[in-house]
Amino acid sequence: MLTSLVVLVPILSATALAAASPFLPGRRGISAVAAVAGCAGLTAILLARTGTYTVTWFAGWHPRGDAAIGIAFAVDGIGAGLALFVGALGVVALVLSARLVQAETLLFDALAVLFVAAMVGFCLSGDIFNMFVFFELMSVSAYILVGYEVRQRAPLEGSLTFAVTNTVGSILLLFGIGLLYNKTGALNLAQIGRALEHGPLDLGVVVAFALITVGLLVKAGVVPFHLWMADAYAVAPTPICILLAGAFSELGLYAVFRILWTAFGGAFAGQEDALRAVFVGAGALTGVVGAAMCLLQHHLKRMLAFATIAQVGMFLVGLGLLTADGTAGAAVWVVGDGLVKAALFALVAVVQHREGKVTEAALHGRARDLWPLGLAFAFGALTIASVPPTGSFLGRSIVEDAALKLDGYRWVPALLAVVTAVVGGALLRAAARVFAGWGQRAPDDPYAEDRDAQDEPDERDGGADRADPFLWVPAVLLLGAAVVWGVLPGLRDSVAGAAAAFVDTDAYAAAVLDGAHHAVHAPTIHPPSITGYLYAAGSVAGALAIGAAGIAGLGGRLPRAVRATADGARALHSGRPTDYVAWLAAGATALTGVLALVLT
Amino acid sequence: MTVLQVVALLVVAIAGTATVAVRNPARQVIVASFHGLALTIMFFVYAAPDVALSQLTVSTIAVPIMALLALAKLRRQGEDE
Amino acid sequence: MLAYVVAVWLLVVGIVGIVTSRHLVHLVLCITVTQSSTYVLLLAVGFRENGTGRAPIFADLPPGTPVVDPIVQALTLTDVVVEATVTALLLALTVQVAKRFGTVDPDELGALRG
Amino acid sequence: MSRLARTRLVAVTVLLAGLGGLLVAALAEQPAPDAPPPPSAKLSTSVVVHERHATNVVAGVTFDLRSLDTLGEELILFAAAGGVSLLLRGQRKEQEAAQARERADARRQELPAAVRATAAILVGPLLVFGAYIVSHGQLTPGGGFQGGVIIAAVLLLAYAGGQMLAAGGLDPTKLLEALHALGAAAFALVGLAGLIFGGVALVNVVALGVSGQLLSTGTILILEVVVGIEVAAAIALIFSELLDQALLRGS
Repeated sequence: MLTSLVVLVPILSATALAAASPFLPGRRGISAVAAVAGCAGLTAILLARTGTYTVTWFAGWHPRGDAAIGIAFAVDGIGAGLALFVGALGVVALVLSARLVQAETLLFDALAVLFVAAMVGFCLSGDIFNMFVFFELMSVSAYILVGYEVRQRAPLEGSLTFAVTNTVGSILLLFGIGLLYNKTGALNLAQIGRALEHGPLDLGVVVAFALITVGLLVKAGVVPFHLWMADAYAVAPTPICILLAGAFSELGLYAVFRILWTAFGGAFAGQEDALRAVFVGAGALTGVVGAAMCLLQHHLKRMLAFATIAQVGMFLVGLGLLTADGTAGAAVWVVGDGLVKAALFALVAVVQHREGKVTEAALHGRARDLWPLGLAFAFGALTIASVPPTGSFLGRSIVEDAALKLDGYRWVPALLAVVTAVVGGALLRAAARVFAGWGQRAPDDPYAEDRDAQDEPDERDGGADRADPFLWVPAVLLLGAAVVWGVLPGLRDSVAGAAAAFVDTDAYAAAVLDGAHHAVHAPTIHPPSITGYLYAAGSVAGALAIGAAGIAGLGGRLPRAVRATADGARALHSGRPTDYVAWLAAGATALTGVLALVLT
Repeated sequence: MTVLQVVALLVVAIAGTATVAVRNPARQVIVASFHGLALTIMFFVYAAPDVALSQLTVSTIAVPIMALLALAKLRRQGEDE
Repeated sequence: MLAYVVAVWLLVVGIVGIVTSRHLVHLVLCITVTQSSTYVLLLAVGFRENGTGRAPIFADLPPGTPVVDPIVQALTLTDVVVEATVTALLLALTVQVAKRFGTVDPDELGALRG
Repeated sequence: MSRLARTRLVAVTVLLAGLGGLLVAALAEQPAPDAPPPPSAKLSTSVVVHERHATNVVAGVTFDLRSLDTLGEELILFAAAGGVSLLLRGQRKEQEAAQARERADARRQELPAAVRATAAILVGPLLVFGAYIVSHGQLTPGGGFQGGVIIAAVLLLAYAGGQMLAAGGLDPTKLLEALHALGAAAFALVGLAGLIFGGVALVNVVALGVSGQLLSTGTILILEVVVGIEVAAAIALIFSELLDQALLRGS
């Protein structure tokens, strides 16, 4: 009952808002915030009441024998927790949108609420085609919300490339679902899992998995499917950026591993080493590319977009370790970083709202009078470099411990340290330039010539001297929440239990198809060790050093070859949807080929 | 597999290829409609009348009207400049 | 088997069309071709030659007659609708792009680069 | 073709040949075409026929067994129609919109009288036909979506024929906007009704009748009609927004 209300309440609110919109022009209220808050509240109750799994069959069609004919929401701790996180970010986003989005109708609110509802449904669903439907719903809402500022060039283009690449991605996803149905005759994840359990692991199964993974990784923004992401995230209205960067991309990863564990867990048993190498490799590549590109940016929101790509890579490393503790670490880290990123977006919005600009060069020293917010921004940057005791630090140290337990992955902690240090350093550099005016003015960006002119009316021009408390108070609260998340008592144990349920193929299938309760063995997760603190100290120091080097303008003195490589990498992010689809095809072929090679 | 199925599938493949190959958008709308009609016939042959009717309404009503209206707008734009 | 080959062919041809497109409306229609590959795949998956390949409609059939798989048809139905709506959205974006900066060539886009 | 496009064409063709080869190889080892259909397909068929009294099994699956998917699908349509009007209007002011509509009306008068007369004559019968398709989906092929698109096309025809002016002072676009939102809301409300009266969201809570008759299938028919309204209004809204654009010069 509760499970279905979690999606029905926001859906009904969104449609009601839209129905009222033609008759109440210009009316903005707290109704959208209330709708999302209600959804988040219901999700919180659902999470609290979910033991291991909660299964709800829509329209009452329980499985008969092993055949599921209806659609189930199969909720576990990770799914419900992620849904709650989406709801919470949704509340923040809608509160901020009261200041940041100039809406003449209620339609913006309606679409934002629908976007949240779709993401929540996606987290809870236990049926692969139903996941596809919610996936499309959240994508379609996102295309519109990204392009909301249609009067400017950049959002329109961002929306178009986003829509084109993601549509191709979802076609591949659906093609994979078709192949899988052909193999198993099932759409319910647990039923697919049972059907594949005993069958041979042949090319059909592997290719189906590969196509489904490609479709979802396009959403997650894993290299080389990430190209659309920076374009879209840099231009969306800030409240939507918070939802996109904090939750939307992460949902792509969530779904890959939800489907991997529940539907392919039996089929891939014994192949963990090969799969792990593929996923951790892709994650490492994404992290490195994202961090390097982040360092090269001077547009604050685009910088945060590439930071998101780097983080997605790190989360993929954590989940790709294919252990319960790696999954638990990634889950903690996703929430920790999502809160910080929301805060950083809100702080950027404070400055952008007042100055009407978003690049380092244009804002150089313009926000000196807002130095307390500069300190908050710097703290956020350090949190991304995982300064203790924040949630990002806790999550990262759990992932590190999980990697150190596996042979051949002892290099993972060093990688995480480097990537987080580079991202943190880039953000520190920006903070020092914008809020303190330190160092040289950033170079004018050759790739962003007309950007400032285009971005001028991006957010409503307040013209006020002081920072808008409506914007910075939520930002500070979010940073506080990121710290609290790292020291929340009992968090490690409950996340360990949820992660164990997430990766347990048999217990999931038993709960969904037989209604039986199997015990799940939760791993013991230790508090961060000395090594964890040392790595964190390393990346914080690295971030400070990179930030300082950036302010000093050392980037311009790097060897010519390095700069040429950087320019080449930037040129690949061409903003052309045709190029992006070509890269998508390349990535899809590569991933399918590699998986076919290593798994069959 | 019946002869009818083979023919329907081949027509779908050819019409799909033609839709991609025709570069003039106005003409392409017509070819795309034809591709939709070919799909409709294929769905009937594959015992899916519901899907066939949907495809028929989409490919002969919804998509052509939308595409032609969009093209009309683009042409007007061209005239104004 | 031919149906599967046709499905894969439509997928590949559609993507080639998208990548080489020089007009946004053309690109959108290429997406519809790519999308049609999934319809062909799903219906081919559901079709069975045993029995007679009857449609799952019992208006004139006695109950219990073997029919083809109705589930994939329901999925395809959903898919067709989704495709039509995405097409509408993409066309609206195209119209706006043309209006704001007078081009319909996807290769001339790129306000956001690097 | 530019050098850029040619490079891309070659690269993508090579890559996709590889992917296509893998896909065909993967499909080559699929179940034989005369294998029995999967158990869930057979079970769905018998459940729809015997427990839901629908003769069109696809409608039964769409509007009952997998009705949550259909709710999602309608919401996608709802979002897209809202999005199209949002994108195309570009947040222009109400006044501008009114002027634009006047100009559009003026242009419509330029249509040859014969065209308008034909349109007017066709409207009535086609509407009946659309409504028939919507309401008989649970028995024979067709249903809410197919009938809805037909009705939307008829509305466009009516608009072109100038009939809509007879609808009085009400702005037809506003009406469509409200109607498509209400259609989506009604679907969710049927789901909620199941939760309230049947304990499970989307479960059928209406008495079933004799198979083969119009009123035999409880919520399936209700949802067909709801979807018909939603689809007709949403598609008509998309049409009218695009038409507004096409009839306007410049801006």
